[in-house]
Amino acid sequence: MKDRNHLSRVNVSHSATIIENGLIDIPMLQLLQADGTPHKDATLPDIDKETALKMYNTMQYVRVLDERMIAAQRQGRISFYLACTGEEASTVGSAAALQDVDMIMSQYREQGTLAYRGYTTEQFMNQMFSNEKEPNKGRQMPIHYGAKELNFMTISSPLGTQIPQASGYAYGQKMAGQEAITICYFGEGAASEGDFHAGLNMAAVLNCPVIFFCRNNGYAISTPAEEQFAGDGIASRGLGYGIKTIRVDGNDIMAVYAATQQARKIALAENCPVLIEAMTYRLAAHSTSDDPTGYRSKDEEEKWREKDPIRRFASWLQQQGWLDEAADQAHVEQTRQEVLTELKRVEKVPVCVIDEIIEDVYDTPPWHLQEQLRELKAHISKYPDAYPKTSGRINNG
Amino acid sequence: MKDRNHLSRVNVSHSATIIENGLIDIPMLQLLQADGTPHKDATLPDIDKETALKMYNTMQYVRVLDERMIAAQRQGRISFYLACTGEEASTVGSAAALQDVDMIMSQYREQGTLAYRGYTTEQFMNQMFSNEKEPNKGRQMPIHYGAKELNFMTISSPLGTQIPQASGYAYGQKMAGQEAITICYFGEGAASEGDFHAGLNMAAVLNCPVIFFCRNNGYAISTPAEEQFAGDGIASRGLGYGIKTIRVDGNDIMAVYAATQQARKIALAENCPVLIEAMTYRLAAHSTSDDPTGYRSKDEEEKWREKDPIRRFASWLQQQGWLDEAADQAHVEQTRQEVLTELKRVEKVPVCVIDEIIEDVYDTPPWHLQEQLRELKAHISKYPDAYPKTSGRINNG
Amino acid sequence: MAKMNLLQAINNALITAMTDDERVMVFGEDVGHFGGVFRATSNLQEKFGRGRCFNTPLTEQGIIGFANGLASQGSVPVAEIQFGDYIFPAFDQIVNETAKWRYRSGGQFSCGTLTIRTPYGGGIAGGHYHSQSPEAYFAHTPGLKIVIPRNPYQAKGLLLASIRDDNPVLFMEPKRLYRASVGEVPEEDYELPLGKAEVVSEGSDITLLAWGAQMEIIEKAAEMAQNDGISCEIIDLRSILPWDVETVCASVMKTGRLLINHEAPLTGGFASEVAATVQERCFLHLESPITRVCGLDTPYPLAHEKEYMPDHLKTYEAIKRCVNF
Amino acid sequence: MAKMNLLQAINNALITAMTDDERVMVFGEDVGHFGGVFRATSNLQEKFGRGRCFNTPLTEQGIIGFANGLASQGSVPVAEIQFGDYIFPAFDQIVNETAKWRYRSGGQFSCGTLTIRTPYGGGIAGGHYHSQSPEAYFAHTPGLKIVIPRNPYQAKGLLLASIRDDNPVLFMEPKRLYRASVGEVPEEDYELPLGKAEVVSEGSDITLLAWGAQMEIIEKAAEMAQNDGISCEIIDLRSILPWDVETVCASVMKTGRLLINHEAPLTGGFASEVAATVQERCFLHLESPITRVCGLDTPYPLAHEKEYMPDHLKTYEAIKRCVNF
Ligand SMILES: Cc1ncc(C[n+]2csc(CCOP(=O)(O)OP(=O)(O)O)c2C)c(N)n1
Ligand SMILES: Cc1ncc(C[n+]2csc(CCOP(=O)(O)OP(=O)(O)O)c2C)c(N)n1
Ligand SMILES: [Mg+2]
Ligand SMILES: [Mg+2]
Repeated sequence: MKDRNHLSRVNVSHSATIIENGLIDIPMLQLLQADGTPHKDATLPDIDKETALKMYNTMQYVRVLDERMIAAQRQGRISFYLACTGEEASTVGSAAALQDVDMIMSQYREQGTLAYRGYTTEQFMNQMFSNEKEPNKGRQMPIHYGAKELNFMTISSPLGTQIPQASGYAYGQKMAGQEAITICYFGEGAASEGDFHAGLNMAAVLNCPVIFFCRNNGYAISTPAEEQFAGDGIASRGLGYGIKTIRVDGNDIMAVYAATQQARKIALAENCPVLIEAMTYRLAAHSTSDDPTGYRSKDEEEKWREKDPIRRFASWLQQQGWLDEAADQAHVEQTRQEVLTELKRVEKVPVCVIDEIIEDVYDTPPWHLQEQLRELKAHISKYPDAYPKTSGRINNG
Repeated sequence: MKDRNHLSRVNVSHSATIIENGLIDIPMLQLLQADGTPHKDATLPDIDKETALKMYNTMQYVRVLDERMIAAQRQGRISFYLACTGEEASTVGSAAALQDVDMIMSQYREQGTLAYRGYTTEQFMNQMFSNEKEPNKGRQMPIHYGAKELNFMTISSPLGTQIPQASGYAYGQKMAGQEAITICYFGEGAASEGDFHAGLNMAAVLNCPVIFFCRNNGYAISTPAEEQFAGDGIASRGLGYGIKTIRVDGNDIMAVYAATQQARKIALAENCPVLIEAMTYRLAAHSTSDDPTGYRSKDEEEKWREKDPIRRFASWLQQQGWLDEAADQAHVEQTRQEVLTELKRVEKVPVCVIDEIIEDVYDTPPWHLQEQLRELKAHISKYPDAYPKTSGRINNG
Repeated sequence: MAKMNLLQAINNALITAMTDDERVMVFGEDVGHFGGVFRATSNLQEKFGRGRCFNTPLTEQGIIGFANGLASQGSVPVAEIQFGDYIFPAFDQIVNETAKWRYRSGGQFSCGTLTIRTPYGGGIAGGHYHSQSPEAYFAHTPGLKIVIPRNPYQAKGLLLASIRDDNPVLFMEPKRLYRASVGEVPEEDYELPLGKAEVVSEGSDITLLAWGAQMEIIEKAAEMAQNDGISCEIIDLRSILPWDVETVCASVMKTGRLLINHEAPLTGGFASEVAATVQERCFLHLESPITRVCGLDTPYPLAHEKEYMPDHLKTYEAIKRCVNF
Repeated sequence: MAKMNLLQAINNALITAMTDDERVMVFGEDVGHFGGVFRATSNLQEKFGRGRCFNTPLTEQGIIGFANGLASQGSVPVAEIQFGDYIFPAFDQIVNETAKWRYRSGGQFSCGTLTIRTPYGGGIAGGHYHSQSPEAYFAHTPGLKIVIPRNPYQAKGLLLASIRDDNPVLFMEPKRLYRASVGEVPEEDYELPLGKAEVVSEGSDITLLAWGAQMEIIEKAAEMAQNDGISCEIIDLRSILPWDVETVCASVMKTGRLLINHEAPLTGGFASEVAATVQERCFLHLESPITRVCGLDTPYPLAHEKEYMPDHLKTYEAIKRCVNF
């Protein structure tokens, strides 16, 4: 047995040194200025026109989707929605830096990531309407997306649970010898959960190739960041876990893209976690159930609206001569139409047949679930009007 | 509503800075050299002879207690024991820096703290023998001490739970306007629990006057610190929470005393938590159920035995001319005797009468517990030989 | 008396308790300035200051750990868990700590002053994680009390009693009644007893037992049954732990039949405890098997919520099966 | 065949599983180099490398969170929780995540490959926090399987079946039998069925049902009863979830009487589910109330452990009360 020495890294001092806030200053990577011009001393990541436009168009897509779905919720067509507005650069920019083989484990505000992976409007609508075409079979509330073929893990509402899970997933990828990593998204609020601590510490100790991507958007529902933590954001915790950490301007898609590319490279090459803290702002209400006027000022929101990540990237693209304003307008218009059309079409798709209620609890339904289903079907058949969503398609065979 | 800006502290940089291990170097406060001589540039805390000797004698007391109780466990007289050996400076030195009004919430290896507060040999024995004289009524295993009159919270086995509890306790002290703090002890292993994260973060945000005292003794049972975390010990986490943090040589009682005094002053004056990481080593087995030869070398242990905290303090006391070797020897001998005498006396004290089995579940036993007790007593009366500890004192009244 | 909905009754009870005893403190996620996502703690911070009503960081295990320590110190914490579905990260703090604190210390210390409030239950299109009814998970834990009100009047009286009871209480609020249930609530201070069921209406053929939001369901089913000439005795259990065996058994001795309804899945739900106890104590009086009308043994599904629920129709059918056994 | 104690049988099963399928990984606190505090994982790290058998940091919620992710990726995690008493920090990960993963994703993803091993139960002077039997806390959770062996032969066969079953399994090991229970165990690979109870011995007057370490207790009580001329049918439930209603009910139909014994506290224990179900399905066959012989409704006390336990004497007395009802 080799001797262990947990003091080997420690230096001795003879007067008490208090380690405290301000001791290190964690800078925030920003490549594009507010007007879209690169900072003079900044080196932009290599990016071709096609990728840049795909990123831009995805941002626009998500912005439009959010607007439409909030409207649909107001009209009572869907029960719930939760917007990404203001955080498109964080979600799309990080997605663009990944490979399709990488697993995405997200919190719930990352539809930009999902759209970039190729989730279609029809898929979004199916999920939002909880219908039978939805692979998750309509079992969860709107916005709990999941798509196995896109390596996008089905979202779960309990906050923070995906963090240690991502460490485990990444460990499995490593053990299976895959050239792939896991990215795990979460908010600065969720980072207060015990699971955050467990997940980051385990990833560091067990050398898991995972990117922890924290969207620090200033709020957890009504709770401002200053009532969430007293340290220097989430980035300052990385040091405590011995995790390489990058803080980035979450409204600067070029910075997010560059940081995530670098993080992915490190995670794969060194088999280790990397923490990214993206500083951004939740421009929308927390969700359609929330009204932010109860806890923050319009003024504050306005200041952030001026930092709109889409506008900043648009300016840069214009400077490259890559953005055709007419095409952009057309794309936005077309997305609006597409969302509307799909929404109208999809809201007529029925929910799953009642037989699905007992599927996927176990790999196959045990006898007691079969019995419960039999009784339920008999009951629905007796009172078809009371269960209109399913009674029309009862198969008592 | 005032505008909030979670970016106000953040500086911008234009090339990615990776924050990583080694960026800050957290020094370890050490005042006495291995031979007990103060470092040249060190300022020792004010300490009078009486206090110093009380500290020294408590260290010796605990060392002897540990030896005797391990022996008693080997002889089958008690079921379990867990020694503080090697960590006397951390536990006694911190206790000496507190006031009696301060609440102590400990893990389980802090009998030094308890002895310093005035817990007597008889009390130790009562607890170890789970008898009716023990205020906890013998309901928990040996070493789960608790003494309300000493402001020492009853110990609970689940690790880390006391950490957020200590934040809450301290918050209550502050709200009640008490000039008192809470100290919370835990091992570097327990610091991996989610409760650690919750407790430290809450204390920082809610301004709780609490000292988090981590005994980093290199092991959690068989798990070495290097498989517990990848950062720079536990101290490096303080920064992430915005908590003032001091690392100290846990085998140097003067350093521990000075650091804890300072921490208490800060906690009270600023209504805030302070984190202390004491670097030390568990010289004994984890507990009497453990055999460390399975996971660490004698050699490694030997290296640490040379850093014996008692010997170091003895040397310093000698240098002050405060230590009378004969008196010291007599004290050790007298402690041995006292422990032996009390042990013999106390092992004859019976356990609580059976009526106590339903007390303290609620403030008063509800009817169903009364019914269960009645049935139990009737049953014991029917089979008195099968329940020898309680059948002799059944009162069916 | 004033007309209040269930949320207003809760808010009123909190104001009453905080006015009466300055050791009472209310905290949890978003409960401070904003007054909670359901607004149960509206205006408390304004009225009583940030020290006594505050936001916590987003950590349920931390909230209850903190509350445990605060309670053991002698303060009177009323901690909110935003949804019953999110109480599980605090399971260890509740089951291993809160509940055992007094016992393990021989009564030297306790968390007796703690009250944990949490909204529970379905029927609001909340799916998997905004619909669960976790009472049975806690009912296996000696040392805890569990209380569930069915309307605003009960809510105020039971919450005040819970806060003042010297035992830790898990107070579960049926969230689909938050705004739907409206009734007269005395403005003055009053308490309703813990551990006591309430016979809501008397009957002779079968006893129907439920709690919280399901009370409406069994009342509706009882009406339907009455049209068939079946007379139902309706009991609101109100306290799940310790529960009122005496009242329930007295009723079953009279009616000879028992139906229990709860939203949580059947297997291991609290109806099983009631059935097990009642069959033992009323064995010779039972004229038909004790029947449980409960959620299916699946997670709580969104699209099939209506089908999943143990509604009045399922209850009505079960009443008939019982009576015609 | 070889003589093994229960620990050796577990160790042997783990070696068998890891040899057979290289996706199997074993981890938890102290399970690596040291082989676990009970030595159930001895030599696995040596045999299979640090990648497949390793220590984790000390965090139960992390261990199960990590295991969930690993399972969803397609690996086959066998996670150890050092004591059943310390499983509660992982309650959220187990109840809200492990159990619901497949359902919420419509079967796209699952934690089916996960097995959680944990020692449980009392009788070892462990007091409050080294004695609990938490099976009922989990039995209210659709999506989980819960399995408990009673001897080395069962342990190996059931553990191998649990690891290979495509559903998450909580495998609870009666720790007071770890070294005390010794028996013949085949060295080759074999599995015993999940969800199936075992009729250990037939009888005609009363059915005795238990699981794990309490099997010894009911067997001893049955012997005593036999001297009084009472013939007991003895059943080992083996799987708590889903449980074998058919076998239990068939037995009760025959004997007309049922006694259930478990160590966990009475209220809300799994015996309540069994009693509730059996009284419904066997109503007309029951000749006396179903009886539960269980732990008291208190935390687990050290000094009064003997008195707390539902031992053979209490069981024997209850058998007589049942038969003479
Ligand atoms: C365990 C748990 N507790 C509470 C909630 C309720 N909840 C949903 S979102 C939210 C705020 C999350 O804030 P943050 O992590 O910062 O993400 P953001 O909404 O800002 O993107 C809360 C408290 C939950 N879903 N899960
Ligand atoms: C929640 C929980 N998990 C596991 C255990 C079992 N256990 C007891 S002590 C221990 C190691 C603790 O190590 P550390 O915190 O470093 O303290 P030390 O023993 O070194 O003083 C473990 C794993 C426990 N008591 N509680
Ligand atoms: Mg946020
Ligand atoms: Mg340690």
